[in-house]
Amino acid sequence: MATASRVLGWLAALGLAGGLAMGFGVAPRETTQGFVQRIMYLHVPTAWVAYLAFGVVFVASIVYLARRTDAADRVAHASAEVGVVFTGLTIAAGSIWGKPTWGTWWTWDARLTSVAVLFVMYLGYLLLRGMIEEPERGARYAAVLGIIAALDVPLVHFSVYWWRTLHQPPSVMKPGAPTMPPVILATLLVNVVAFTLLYLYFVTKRVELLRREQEARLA
Amino acid sequence: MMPDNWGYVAAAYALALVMFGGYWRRLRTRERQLRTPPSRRRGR
Amino acid sequence: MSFARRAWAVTWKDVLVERRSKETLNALVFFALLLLFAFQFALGPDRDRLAQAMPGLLWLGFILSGLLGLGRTFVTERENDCWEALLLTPGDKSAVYVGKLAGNLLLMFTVEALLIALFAVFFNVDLSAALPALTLVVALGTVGLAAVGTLFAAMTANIRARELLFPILLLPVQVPVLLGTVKATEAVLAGEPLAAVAQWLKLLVAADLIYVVSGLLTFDFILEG
Amino acid sequence: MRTKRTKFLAGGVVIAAALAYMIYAGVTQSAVYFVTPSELTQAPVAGKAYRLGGMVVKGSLRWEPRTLDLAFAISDGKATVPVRHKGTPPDLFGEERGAVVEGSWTPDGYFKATTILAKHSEEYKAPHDEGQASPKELMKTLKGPGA
Repeated sequence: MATASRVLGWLAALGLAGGLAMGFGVAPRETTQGFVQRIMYLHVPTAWVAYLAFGVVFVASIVYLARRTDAADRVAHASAEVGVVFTGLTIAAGSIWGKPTWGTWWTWDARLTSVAVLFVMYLGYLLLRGMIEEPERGARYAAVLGIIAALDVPLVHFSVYWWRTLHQPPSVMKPGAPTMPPVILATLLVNVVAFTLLYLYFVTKRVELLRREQEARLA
Repeated sequence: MMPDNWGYVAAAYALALVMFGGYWRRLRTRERQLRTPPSRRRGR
Repeated sequence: MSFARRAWAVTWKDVLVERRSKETLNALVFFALLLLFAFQFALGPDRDRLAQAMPGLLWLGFILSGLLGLGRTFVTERENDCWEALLLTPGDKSAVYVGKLAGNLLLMFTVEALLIALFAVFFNVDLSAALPALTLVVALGTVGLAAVGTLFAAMTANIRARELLFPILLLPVQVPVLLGTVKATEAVLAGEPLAAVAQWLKLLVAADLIYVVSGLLTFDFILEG
Repeated sequence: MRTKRTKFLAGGVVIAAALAYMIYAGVTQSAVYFVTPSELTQAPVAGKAYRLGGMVVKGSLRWEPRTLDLAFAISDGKATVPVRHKGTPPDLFGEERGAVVEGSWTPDGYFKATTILAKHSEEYKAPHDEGQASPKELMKTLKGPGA
């Protein structure tokens, strides 16, 4: 586990370096938005990882309740924590992107709101974990909350989407061809892979730490 | 056409560096704490 | 005993306790009155502004009293050391969930009916035309709120910072229900037909279904020990 | 054990069905986030808060940097609404671009905006691509359901 984590770390570093080089060196200056569009290479991958992380929490929570393996609980815990970091960055970077392009730091737009709700939900998840002393009960309750929260995500998404929207529709994850030139798309994909590796690195490292913490507690 | 606004881009990437770096350092500190013998950890 | 009988036993026990002490209901009614005062003071006598803010205020009242009421779901069991008795309930624990949920719905509907009546009287609005549609919208929203609320109340019952953690966990999860029900209430109070808010009703029905079923499935894990 | 399994299977199916229905309804529903100029001009209510969305008409944009007075017209191809605002517009805001303004209709016959939000399309273009997104495409973005 520890060596796997180290390998993932170096791969992530390599990928991030490549992503940065492509984002600032290879990808062209976008015509409408100009230089500031390069925030996209940070914002979109972190948003993807945020959803991925909470998907992992959902699956690991179900596995924990079905099999009661500590490993599944550790994965859920680690993934939620790393997911909160990525979600926070998604919101912050999106806000910084929004100021020059939309003219406002924050607007109660659909996707901004839904990611913010996601962020608060999983902060609550971590808070709950922190407040229960007995590890087994904490794991059980957190798993239930992780499942409910994940089932809630589509509901949150559509409810705020109907409420109001300003965010441009997705460019990549939609039926039909992506609405961007291949260079920009390739840069984006490299960054998505790099940030996913970074997520995996953080999670494996955190899982390892949680395992050792548990061992220390039992010793 | 839009001005370059490179300051915003720099701010976003700097923030990413701070957040990921901060989280990484937190993990490292915890790791080191766990490596010290349990007797010394009590006083933490 | 059948599932329904066991669920009914839990509800009936709570109703009896409440009828004898009237603890929760009295407090909630008093709280609702105070809320009315607060809204009146905050918004002043401007009728138009009140009418515009009414759906939001109404739901603010429901949520705040709901948070108070729902959070107390398992307090009697905690305080009287009956938590273990709940744990010892034979068979499927989801019967306890259904029983508690029914009791909570009863309590919330009572408080809500009272709040709507008080609003109509004190703010001098005629609600009779909108009442059937309003009832449906409020009921759908309340089921969603109570379904998750009952589950989370059990989850936070044994935690020291219960009063703090309960709303923190409940409110973000309830965002879809709150958005849907407030928007639908707004339209219904403005005299629009239910068809105009069909999409919100669909959302509420789907959300209620998901919450109740996931509550049924996961409650066992919370009442394990 | 067996009944437990059936319980979880049945519950899972119900939840999955509800979610699938939700997503289906969400994707097919084209909700309205703002009124269009033609909708507004049909029955404008003075003083009511609106969100108005459309294209900024070519040649209509006037900005006085000293007084921060901004005036332009928003159109959806059928009707045009004059808009006035006080403040600096966002960088992405410009003629023949999409914009959403929040504000209210005044009895004097113009839309008084409190906030201007530039709406950009999901098209990203490299410099060598020909031209801008056509106004038609932008209107599509403004109206499109997406999801």
